[in-house]
Amino acid sequence: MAKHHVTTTINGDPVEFLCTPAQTLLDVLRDVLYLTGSKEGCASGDCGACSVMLDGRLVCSCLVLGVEAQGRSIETIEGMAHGDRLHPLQQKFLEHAALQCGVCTPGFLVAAKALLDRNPDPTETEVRYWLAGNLCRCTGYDKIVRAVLDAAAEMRGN
Amino acid sequence: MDYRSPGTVKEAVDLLAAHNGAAHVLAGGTDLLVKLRAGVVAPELVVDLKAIPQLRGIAADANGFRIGAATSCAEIGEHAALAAAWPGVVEALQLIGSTQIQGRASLGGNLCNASPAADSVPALIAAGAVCEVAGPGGERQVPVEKIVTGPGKTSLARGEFVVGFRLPKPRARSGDAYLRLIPRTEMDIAVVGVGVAMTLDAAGVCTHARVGLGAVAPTPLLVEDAAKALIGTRVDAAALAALAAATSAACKPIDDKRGTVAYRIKVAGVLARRTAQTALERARGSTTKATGR
Amino acid sequence: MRSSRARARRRRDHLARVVLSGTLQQLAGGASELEVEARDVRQLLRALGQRFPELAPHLDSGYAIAIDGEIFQDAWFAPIGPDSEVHLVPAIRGG
Amino acid sequence: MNDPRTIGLTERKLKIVGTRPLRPDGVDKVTGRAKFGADLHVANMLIGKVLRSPHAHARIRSIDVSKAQALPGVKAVITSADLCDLPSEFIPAGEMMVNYRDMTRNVMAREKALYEGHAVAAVAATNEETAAQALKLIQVDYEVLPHVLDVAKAMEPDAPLLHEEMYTIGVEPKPAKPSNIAKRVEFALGDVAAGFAQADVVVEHEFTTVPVHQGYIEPHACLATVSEDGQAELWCTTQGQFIVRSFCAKLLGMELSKLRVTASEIGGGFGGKTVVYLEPLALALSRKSGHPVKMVMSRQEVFQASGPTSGAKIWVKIGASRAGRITAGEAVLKYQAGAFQGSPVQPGCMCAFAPYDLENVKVVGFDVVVNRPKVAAYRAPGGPIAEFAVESVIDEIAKRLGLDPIELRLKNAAKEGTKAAYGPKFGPIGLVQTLEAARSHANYRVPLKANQGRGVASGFWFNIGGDTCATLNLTEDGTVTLVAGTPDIGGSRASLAMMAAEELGIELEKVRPIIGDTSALGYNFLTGGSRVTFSSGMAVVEAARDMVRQLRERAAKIWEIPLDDVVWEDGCARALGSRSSEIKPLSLADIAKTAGKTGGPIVGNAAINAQGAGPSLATHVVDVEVDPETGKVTILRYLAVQDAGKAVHPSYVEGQMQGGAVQGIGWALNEEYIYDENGRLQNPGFLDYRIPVCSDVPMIDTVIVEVPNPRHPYGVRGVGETPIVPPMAAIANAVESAIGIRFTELPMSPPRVLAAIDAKLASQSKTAA
Repeated sequence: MAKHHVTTTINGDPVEFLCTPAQTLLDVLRDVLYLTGSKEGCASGDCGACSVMLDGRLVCSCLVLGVEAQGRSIETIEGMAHGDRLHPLQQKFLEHAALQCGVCTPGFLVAAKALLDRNPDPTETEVRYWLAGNLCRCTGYDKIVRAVLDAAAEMRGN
Repeated sequence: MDYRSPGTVKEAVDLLAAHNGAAHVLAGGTDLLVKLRAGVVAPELVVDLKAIPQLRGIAADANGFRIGAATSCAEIGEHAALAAAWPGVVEALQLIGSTQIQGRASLGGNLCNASPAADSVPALIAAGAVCEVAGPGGERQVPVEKIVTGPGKTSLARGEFVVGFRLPKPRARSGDAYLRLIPRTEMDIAVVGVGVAMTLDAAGVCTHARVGLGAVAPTPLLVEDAAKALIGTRVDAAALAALAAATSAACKPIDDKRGTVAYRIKVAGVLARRTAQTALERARGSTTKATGR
Repeated sequence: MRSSRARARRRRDHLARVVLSGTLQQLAGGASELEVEARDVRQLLRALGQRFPELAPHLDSGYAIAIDGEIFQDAWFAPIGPDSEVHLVPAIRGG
Repeated sequence: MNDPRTIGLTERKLKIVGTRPLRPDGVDKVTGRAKFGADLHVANMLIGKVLRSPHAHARIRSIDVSKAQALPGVKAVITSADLCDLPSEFIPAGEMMVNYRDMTRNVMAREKALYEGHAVAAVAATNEETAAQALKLIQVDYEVLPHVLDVAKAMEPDAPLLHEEMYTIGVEPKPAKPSNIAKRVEFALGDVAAGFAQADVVVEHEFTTVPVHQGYIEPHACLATVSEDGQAELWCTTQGQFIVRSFCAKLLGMELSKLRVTASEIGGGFGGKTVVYLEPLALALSRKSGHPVKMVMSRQEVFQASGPTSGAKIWVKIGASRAGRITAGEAVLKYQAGAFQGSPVQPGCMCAFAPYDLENVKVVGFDVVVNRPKVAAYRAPGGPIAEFAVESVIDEIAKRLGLDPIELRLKNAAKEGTKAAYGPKFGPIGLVQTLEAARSHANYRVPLKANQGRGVASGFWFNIGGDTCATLNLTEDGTVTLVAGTPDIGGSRASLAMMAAEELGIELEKVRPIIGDTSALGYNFLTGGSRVTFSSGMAVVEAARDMVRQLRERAAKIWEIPLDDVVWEDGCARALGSRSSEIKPLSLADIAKTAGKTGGPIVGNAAINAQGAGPSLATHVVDVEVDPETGKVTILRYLAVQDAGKAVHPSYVEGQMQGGAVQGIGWALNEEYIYDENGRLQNPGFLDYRIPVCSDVPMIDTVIVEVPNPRHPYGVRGVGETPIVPPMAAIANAVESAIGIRFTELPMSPPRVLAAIDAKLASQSKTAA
């Protein structure tokens, strides 16, 4: 299969890559650009571990073709911290022990950031339904939801 | 497999015609990419429709709304006027998959993937939505309930694709709602899905009703008998019981990994009643969100 | 209860009281309780193996040894007290 | 040999152990830098893929790989011929009893394909697309055989036979005919017949559970590199890099020291990553191709071909006096093992009545092979299934006697000195404390509305110790690197570093914990059996005390005073005796600076077989609401109470309790393997294999009880596995209290619940009419 040349923006930086039309955006991020923060848990859009932002929309990167990134803006977990400062969500996930194995954590953080960017004061129920597309098997979700609510409060505070 | 992203409907139609059935259209991709990965489909060419203006965005005018077939459900859900006019339709399309799926999934894809359990379709049927279809023979209008002909099969001719959806302006004292039964609270494919739309007269008698039913037959269904059970009544307990019975009667379900025949038949009636109650409240003017998801 | 004289005799010969049940009891010809001369686990296993040959293949690592309630796994030299009560407990795997 | 009793519990005021610091390895995990199994790429790397049997049971007559081999870009193709055939013998690998004849056949089918998804061949090619094409070019000549999935059917004499040479072990006299029953085990205490005779109330039920999967979000993945001189590197996601080394070396005929295995970050395991699937294949493909080979399972492969836990049929009968004293408990457990012997029926039998003080117990277990993937451990393997049945019947007994379910359990709870149903006397255990804490918790008094119910269940798991090594290296600036050998799934690097810092009297930030590969440490048994904080903790404490002894020796030499006059307190060597006032204490950094001059680098070491693991007991209380018109069960409130002995890092102890509870909720309500009539899995994906999502569950309330384990320096008990034991019975008991229907079959999915509600209404109307 002939490869396409794609120019796009990832975490604010211009990026070029070659990929076959069959490669998903997740395949490109991980196996072409070596951004392995986004994880493959199912490759069918059912686990959310590959969540990224595409033109400001939260999506599963396993259900987007790499060639569809042409001219679009992508944000991954690797872009969430700024310099040496973690994003409040990243800090609260650590403080609340909201992760154990951590393989679902990048997807949860990207999804939670997408939530707080549009709804700075969500209820517990709103957090739980927004994050229902991110599966976690270790934590039972309790500390994840608490970390998101705590981060929201802190971000509203300052 | 190759990939093209045409800028006009004509360009897309020509591309599809040139590949004589071996090309596949792409809108959100949340169904197509799963099939590609599983090897269920192996097209020579994927034609991405998202760069074509007619397939994007939502327009409101005097006689209703027009939704681009490739518009994401997340975007549609944010359209206040549409959500106010057709809360049931918006509810239904916002139940498709997860937040991440909502960021991509489109009404065109949800309909043309032709799953009997597609969430948006029963509500679109109840709302009386009509598709704008483009193809080698030009454009035509097709009521939503006429598109799906069986699991994975549609009435579209080779090289045709859905460009948009037209929703009428709701009559006064109208309300619609959608409910589905899934084992979990999110992420599942509907075991049963029911869309109800109704209009009341000044005295509170139901003058118009449409009932759409999903996941209980090879195709989504427009259930005339269920509508008849409501029309002419005050949608009281007796009418709701008749609605439930008519809805259950229309079911031709199968046993599968999601539910049994008996289960689907019974729950279809239960959901029809609950959905109709919410549609009724909306028609009477109280803006309640459908209970449960 | 055992008379003190019998217990004294047992202490001189350093006999441990071994309790068998279920499958092990069957492989040991139905004996549910027996006394074995052993100062540590390895001596115990060797003595049991000699007395009940069909028990031997299982004893190698299929069983942990509980000495007065404390469980030892693969611990040949764990000491067995003069009148300890010893149980053979099937080894547990982790999950 | 160091006598484990010397490092028992020492009471003293703690500064770090018991607090909730940030985990030292957390930042990499929240920024996406942490490297999991599939996150490694190396130059010249090939992609490996596996051809899997489409049949549940088929003889393999021949495999033709010539076309695949000829495909440009294909660098190696392997079949079972590339792995050693090994004799059937039980070899100890740590606490695991391994049959290498079965293992080599499970990793790659030899005579027969025994389940859908069973590996038959594998290829390595320059890219994924070519590898996938190559698989299609391999022609396998199958002779399809009748198959059996259900455990009861598999036990019938005329059932399709999986292994012509399998004779039931544990049956006297030795059976003449082979069968699918691999083993019979029995545990007995006292006289159950007599016990039942004394009982005023006797309840018995048959229960059925189906196979469920651990559901780890990270699929199996590895990257193997074998060089021409036979030295090999293996990077993989695993719960035990040392057992992977043992298994792979055996299957490939390699010397252990030639193979170095590095454990990547692991994306969940729960017992399912204590076996090998891809690792031996990647090594074989790399050895044959001369390239590094990367292999990653798809989610479908994880469901079809990894190791779910057993489906089972359980019969339980319990008798009790009117006063609520259990007089007899009997059970028969039939567990599926999947394609090869080795279901967790034995620990299941031992666990069944373990929480209770019974004089008369009899439990018989059968290990039965069926045409399903070989079962692997799943968190307290065998325990949840057995205790779901027992705790359900105990709830029925409480109802019959009109006793509060916690009262009945208190009347029979095992305590220190109780003779366990599986034999030995218990040391100190915390079941009574968990029951009392549950009873006094606010959740136990929340008023219930219509169609709502409350359920209680207790749970037990043994926990294990085992071979463990740890090393503490003192650096020149006085900070410490800690090397442990047990992969850290849920935060154990934090708890190990906390114990080291507490022992050395330094700040936690001064200790950098890492997980060593197989060349960095002596043999370590795997992460599993809830053993890490207990065993690696014990090794770290011993290594720290070894280091403290060396530090005191150096200080004694520097001060030229006897060793006995030097103590180690608050991170410093301090002099006792006459000259103590004039001698300035020496900190870790002080001693480290001159270590070279006082004798050389300072390294604390420990290599032990940790003994004395204490069981962890738990009691869960759950409130549910049942929608009578759709059969949907909603979890309203969930309380988990568990004895941790000592919670080194309470947040991660709570995390184990909450994670285990939600896995139990999934197991109780929606998770099941669904097969069609020709033995093919219908739901090999997260869409229709329904693990709980965030919006399905409430907050999981937790209470940690601490009954110290005297045989651990900090009183630690493993907590990882017990949390999954009580949920299924607690939920079944809650549903029964909500709608008066006793569910004895899992999962309690909406169709099943509604059918039972309708059946009950129909029978009520029949009797009323």
